[in-house]
Amino acid sequence: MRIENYPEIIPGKNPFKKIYLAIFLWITGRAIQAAARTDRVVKKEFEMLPDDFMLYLGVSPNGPGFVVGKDSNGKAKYMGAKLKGKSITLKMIIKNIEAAFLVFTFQESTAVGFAHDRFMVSGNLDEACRIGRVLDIVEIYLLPKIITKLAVKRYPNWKQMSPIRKHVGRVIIYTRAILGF
Amino acid sequence: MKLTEQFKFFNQAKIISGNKGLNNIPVELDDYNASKPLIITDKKSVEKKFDKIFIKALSDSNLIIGALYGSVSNEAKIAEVRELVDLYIARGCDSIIAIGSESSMNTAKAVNLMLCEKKDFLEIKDVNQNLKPLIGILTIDSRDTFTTDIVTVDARTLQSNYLFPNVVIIDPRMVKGGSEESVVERSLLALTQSIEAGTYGVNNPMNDSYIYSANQYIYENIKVLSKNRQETEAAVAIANAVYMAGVAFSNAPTGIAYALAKEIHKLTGESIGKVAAIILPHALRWINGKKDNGIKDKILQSLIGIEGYAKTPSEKRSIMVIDEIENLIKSFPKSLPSNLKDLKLQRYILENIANIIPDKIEYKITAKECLAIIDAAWSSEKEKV
Amino acid sequence: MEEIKGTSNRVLEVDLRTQKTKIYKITTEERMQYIGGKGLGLKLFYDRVKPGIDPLGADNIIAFMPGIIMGTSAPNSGRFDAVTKSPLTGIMTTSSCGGPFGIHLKTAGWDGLLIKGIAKEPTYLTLDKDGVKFHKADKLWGKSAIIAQNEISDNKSGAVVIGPAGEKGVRFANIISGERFLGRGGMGAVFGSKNLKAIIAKGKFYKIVPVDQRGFDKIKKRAAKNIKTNYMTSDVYTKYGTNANLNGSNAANILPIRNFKDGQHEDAYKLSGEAMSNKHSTKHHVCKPCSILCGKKGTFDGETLPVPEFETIGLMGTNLEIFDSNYIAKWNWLCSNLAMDTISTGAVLGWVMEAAEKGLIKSNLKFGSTEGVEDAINDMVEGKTELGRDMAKGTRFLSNKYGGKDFAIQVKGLEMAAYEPRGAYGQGLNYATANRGACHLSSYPIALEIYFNLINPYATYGKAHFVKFQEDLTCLVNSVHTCQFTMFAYVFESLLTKMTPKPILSALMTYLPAIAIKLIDYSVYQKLWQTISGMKISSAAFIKAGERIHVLERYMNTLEGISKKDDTLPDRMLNEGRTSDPLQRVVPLEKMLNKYYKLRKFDENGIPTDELLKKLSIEKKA
Amino acid sequence: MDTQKYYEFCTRVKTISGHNSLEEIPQALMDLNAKSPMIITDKGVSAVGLIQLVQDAIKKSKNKIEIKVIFDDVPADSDITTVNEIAKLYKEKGCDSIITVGGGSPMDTAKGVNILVSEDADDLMQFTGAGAIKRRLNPLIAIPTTSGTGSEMTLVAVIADHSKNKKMAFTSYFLLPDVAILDSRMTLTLPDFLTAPTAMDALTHACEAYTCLAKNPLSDSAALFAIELIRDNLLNVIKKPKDANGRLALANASALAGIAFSNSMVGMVHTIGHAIGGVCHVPHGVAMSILLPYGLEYNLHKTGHLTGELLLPLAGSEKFAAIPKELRPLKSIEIIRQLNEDLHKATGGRHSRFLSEVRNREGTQMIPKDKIRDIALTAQNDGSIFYNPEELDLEDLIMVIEAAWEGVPIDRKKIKMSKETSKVKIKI
Repeated sequence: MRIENYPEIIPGKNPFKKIYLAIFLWITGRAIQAAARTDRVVKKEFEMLPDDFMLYLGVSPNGPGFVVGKDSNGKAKYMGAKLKGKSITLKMIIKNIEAAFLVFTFQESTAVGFAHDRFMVSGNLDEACRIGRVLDIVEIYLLPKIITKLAVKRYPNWKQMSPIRKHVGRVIIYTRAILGF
Repeated sequence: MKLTEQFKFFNQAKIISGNKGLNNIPVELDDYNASKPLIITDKKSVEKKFDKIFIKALSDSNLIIGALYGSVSNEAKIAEVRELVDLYIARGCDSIIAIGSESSMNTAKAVNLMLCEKKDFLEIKDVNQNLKPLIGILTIDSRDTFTTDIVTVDARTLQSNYLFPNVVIIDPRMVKGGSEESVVERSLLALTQSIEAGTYGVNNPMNDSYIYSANQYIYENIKVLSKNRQETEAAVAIANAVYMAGVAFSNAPTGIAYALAKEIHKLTGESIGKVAAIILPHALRWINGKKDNGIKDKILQSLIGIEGYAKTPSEKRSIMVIDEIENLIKSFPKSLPSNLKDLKLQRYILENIANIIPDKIEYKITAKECLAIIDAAWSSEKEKV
Repeated sequence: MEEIKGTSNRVLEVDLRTQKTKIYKITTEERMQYIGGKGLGLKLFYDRVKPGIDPLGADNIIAFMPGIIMGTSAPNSGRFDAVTKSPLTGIMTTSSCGGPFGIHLKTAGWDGLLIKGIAKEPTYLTLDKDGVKFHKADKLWGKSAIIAQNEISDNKSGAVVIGPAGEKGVRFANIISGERFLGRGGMGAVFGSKNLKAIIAKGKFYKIVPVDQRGFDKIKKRAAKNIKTNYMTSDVYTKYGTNANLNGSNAANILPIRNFKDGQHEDAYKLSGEAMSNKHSTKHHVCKPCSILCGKKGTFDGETLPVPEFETIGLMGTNLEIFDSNYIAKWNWLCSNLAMDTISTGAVLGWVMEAAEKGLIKSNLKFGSTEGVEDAINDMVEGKTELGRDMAKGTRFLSNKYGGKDFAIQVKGLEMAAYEPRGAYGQGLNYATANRGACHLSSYPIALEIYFNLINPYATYGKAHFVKFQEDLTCLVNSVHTCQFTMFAYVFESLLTKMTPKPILSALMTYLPAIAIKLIDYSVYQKLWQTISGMKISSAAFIKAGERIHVLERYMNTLEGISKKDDTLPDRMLNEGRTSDPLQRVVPLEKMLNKYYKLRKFDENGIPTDELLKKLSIEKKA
Repeated sequence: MDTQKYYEFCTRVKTISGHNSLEEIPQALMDLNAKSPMIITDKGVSAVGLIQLVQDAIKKSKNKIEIKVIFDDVPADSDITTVNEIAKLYKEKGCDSIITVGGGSPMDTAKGVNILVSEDADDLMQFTGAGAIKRRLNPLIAIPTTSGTGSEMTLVAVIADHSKNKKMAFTSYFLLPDVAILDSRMTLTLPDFLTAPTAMDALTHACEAYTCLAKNPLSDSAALFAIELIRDNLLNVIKKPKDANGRLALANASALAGIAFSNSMVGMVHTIGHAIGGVCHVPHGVAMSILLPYGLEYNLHKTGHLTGELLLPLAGSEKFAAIPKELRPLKSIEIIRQLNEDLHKATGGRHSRFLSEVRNREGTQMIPKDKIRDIALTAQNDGSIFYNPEELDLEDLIMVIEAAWEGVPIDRKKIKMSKETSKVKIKI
């Protein structure tokens, strides 16, 4: 056997999926910040989190992802896409791009994603639960019902979240997410 | 349920099964701090472009494939193993991934052994240490020992707990396709392994849970998949059954149908799966007459489901198992004859094999009894056993 | 002396256990369909023996079948055929031999002799026009085949005799007749299993006369002329014997070296027919009657010994990297005395050397070393060591037991002859499809690929056509029964072939193989058969008979479980490149094989279709 | 059997089961190239002489195995300081392996110790979460003494840091013990009021594994076997505590249930159970036995068909066949409730049937009604909530806990149902 007949192989890249995920996660990250300042439930969940709370939600091994944490005022803040230099208290990492694509294109709901072991969570589990609930609410705001229904276990009925709160909230959160305030 | 008083169970192989399963490889390797695997696969897999699918699934990871060796043929051979050890070292690999056929996995295991034991494969007598991370990727060509704790290279066989692969991956992209015949043969081989593991073995609930899941998967999916090899769910299910049967097989004594089939395969080249399946009901009929053993009626549940099982009176359950298997075998007239005669095996070879089997298995059987089982399978006459 | 016009059609059937005999009359239909020799032998076997029997058991039959031209004055008419189920391969084996047994059997009035059953004690038979007599062989048992033959036979009779190898059941033991052998597939072991040491036929009771004497004389003349004018049959083989192949094979990178690891060696020329003829002053030593004269004798270390044939040189010489002809001649002589096949013996030695080198077994045999070889050959017969007893079962058995299947150079259990298929793909297809295993005599595409340089050895196109055609034709040659070398003469010296310029012939054969085959003239065989038997057979019916014989044998094998899985080559030929080939080519078998099945009308699993069997009037067995 | 679209399953634990399997420890250690084990256990275990059994088994062997040190002081609420202390001891005494004997607490502690000593680290914090451990740890043999937690089969260790009031979870396949020894002698002395809830804990693992989101074919099989073993043996063992075969069967059931739930995760029964444990310090098994029927009941519209299938191992094939498909889910729940009743009777009332009935040794009620809201709030943040088939918000949790407190079935009208996925219609 000639060793040179069996060269090293560096697997390729999949830019399309990566770009989609980067955009999706960028919006979601900023929407969490916006929702925490708009929706009272999300606000309350954030209040319950410890002061040094810092979440990274991303894709293994090289991203994309986002960091959301509490700023010095204790308010939720989107802190960019990079992990580096931040002391993360809760890491939620999806094992690979394909899995992330399944979850963030709602082919698998978040709960199913968990059931399918797509996530690796490090950190305090009760923080993860809070963030789980926050993400559900953010998705309800961001996405039309028909899509969100794929992502969450139970879509809230009007008693739990009135249409007014939902639609007004949606406009505000979108605006804030994109403008970043 | 009665437990046997003493038993052991071990399965090192983690299974990842389902959509995009392959894409988990980087994370799995990372668990072992590994990032540069040597890939060992065979010509058939390369022809079917499984190597390409595999490489694509690793995109956007930090893995480097140390080398992809795609020339393993039908049998693992010592010369190739030695060369691959050199390749592994030259490239500074830290893990091994085997894709496809038995021979790929056997080669991979042997390479792993040589690397860790630091001596030639032929000089290794037993294994007492953890080996390098080894991942097995099942394809439509994987069967028999792909997921077991056994390695066979050049007629030399070793068994050790350390020889299970660490991770076994079943991904729909790799397990669809092939011919009806290969589906039947692969599935029925797994069925033989699992049913025999649950029959000759002790009452071991750990192993039984693999056995019953395997049976159930095979029984529910073999017909669907043999008709349409592109049926994703059925294909994944059968591959799962291959894995489960392999584990069950590793944790139980070898059964008679399997032992006979393996020997017949060695001498005639006939597929183990086909021969084993034809012999299975006759071997079961024989063991069912034994005082100390018999077919556990629970096997029936795994074959025909809870409802049918519950409806069958308990004294009829073991006989029903045999009938069910016989009916199953008959449902593939194109791929599988119902007796050894129609398989065109030579009587004189079978007679010779009957004489050597008693020394090869743990369960007590005489050459005469072996021959009686072969006789029954020869013409599929029930009364002979 | 009484005359037999054409054929006697009488077959003597002998049961060794009951010592009873009966006579079977060959019907006209059988004669028309199966021609004679090998074809008829297979048909008689097929009608009498169930599939699945033990080749070494009482049910196996060994048939001796002289051809239709045996006893006439046609050139190369001295050959007869034997048919049995092989203990080495477990499937049919047929063998052609130029020894004196054939002519005596025929002129004793028999067109066939079938032996079945097991004698209660070591026995030999004498045969004449009235049948057989049984004799105790306890004094012959254990003796060398050559010595035993000399003791019981003289030049007024013809014998078939086994040596110690056959007695001990060496699965590639063979049978001697005169100085020629029924070589392959272990017929000697079948004799041994039947407690039969020898059969001595005493003939010359009848004169064999062609029915159409005038027509016969005419075609005989043409045949003789073709042989005389053909370069291969009149010059090359006559001068140097079969070893004439060696230099050409070496140059073409198809000579087995180091258990088929390579195809070329710088020292190989030392073993060529040319070199040997000088070194050992070789002389003719041949089948009778023959005009090609390929057999040779020579002086080796002062001893006069037969010159090893090309296959022996290949397997016991170059393939073991031994280039000293004295040793090879001695081992050849040893094998002759023990009566065992030199090809399989050599292949077993080669496997053992490689397995030892790789550590799979322990043995002192080494490539390039003559040390221990003689002992190993004796051990195969005596069975003193476990390895010795295992070696006696052939390379397939060895590799099943010890590993090393990839370098067990055998197909269907029969060890490969001395042509390396990675340098001649057609030959690869031949090895894979040949009925008795990796046999070089089933078809001989190597001649077109290498020796005549007519088709590209490294192409797959057309190979299936030539293999199929040659298989059918060879069946005819072995059934009319004459020497396969006559194919060079009769086919290539035909007017059309000879007059076509070589580049055109080559192009035709490469690109339009089906048409090229249609143009091939095999009428010499057909006319010989017609004039002797007095029966009319069309050219199409004649070649169809060849096809019938081949397909019947295939069908018989498929009843024993042979199918596509067995039509393969050793892993080495399919997967390993050779150092002597910078392009690292391997045989692209699958492609040729599928084409071949289509041409043959076999199904995709290599089984003759019902349609084909019907077309050839082969009755199916349940 | 449904083909799970995607699943992962791993049980890398060598299981040795039998009445004399302690005797296999020396060989097991040899196979792992270890000779100097440390034993980690708690006072309860050593007090009843179980450690002596282990020591005897090791002494009997010809192999040169020396128990370097026995640490038998793992507290019930073991935390990081205990782990650090034991790790120090391990290093000082030159141990090369751990044998842990006991229930969940010694096992979690041992896993924590094993991380520290194998990684040669001082700070456990750096290994929290998933995938932080990157190498095989030193040999660890687990010998359970309660047939309930199934910790010998799980890859998780939960270790508290009391100073920071935090619970840290460590998950890694390397945390799976190398060997689990199931020996009937180890549970023979367990009193009935502990046997019952621990076995019910195992039953809960199995039932939840079978009905929750991450179920897979292998966890299913293991779960069904576990249930069957419990059905056939639990009441017998309560009545005849010295029944070694029954004890061994329960130990196997617990291990099987451990295999099942560690590969499929659990749902709301654990969500609430953990919270009750956290808020009111109720033993885990007690909460499990009470809550199990409620969990199944709440999820009926999602996984009723699966609950129905549980009837086979719960009731046996004859009864199963006799009951029509659509009645089976409720029948399963009924049988579990009945089992609690039976256990209540068999233990002379020491096995609790509903939350208000749970009392501590002094006889005071452990779960006052006013704690329900706290429990629900805590439950919301338990990780297992992810794996429950139906969503549970605060209101839902309170509703379920109230019903379990009273000991009445859930009023199904109060359940806010998302899309029904159960394959059988549930008749109410």
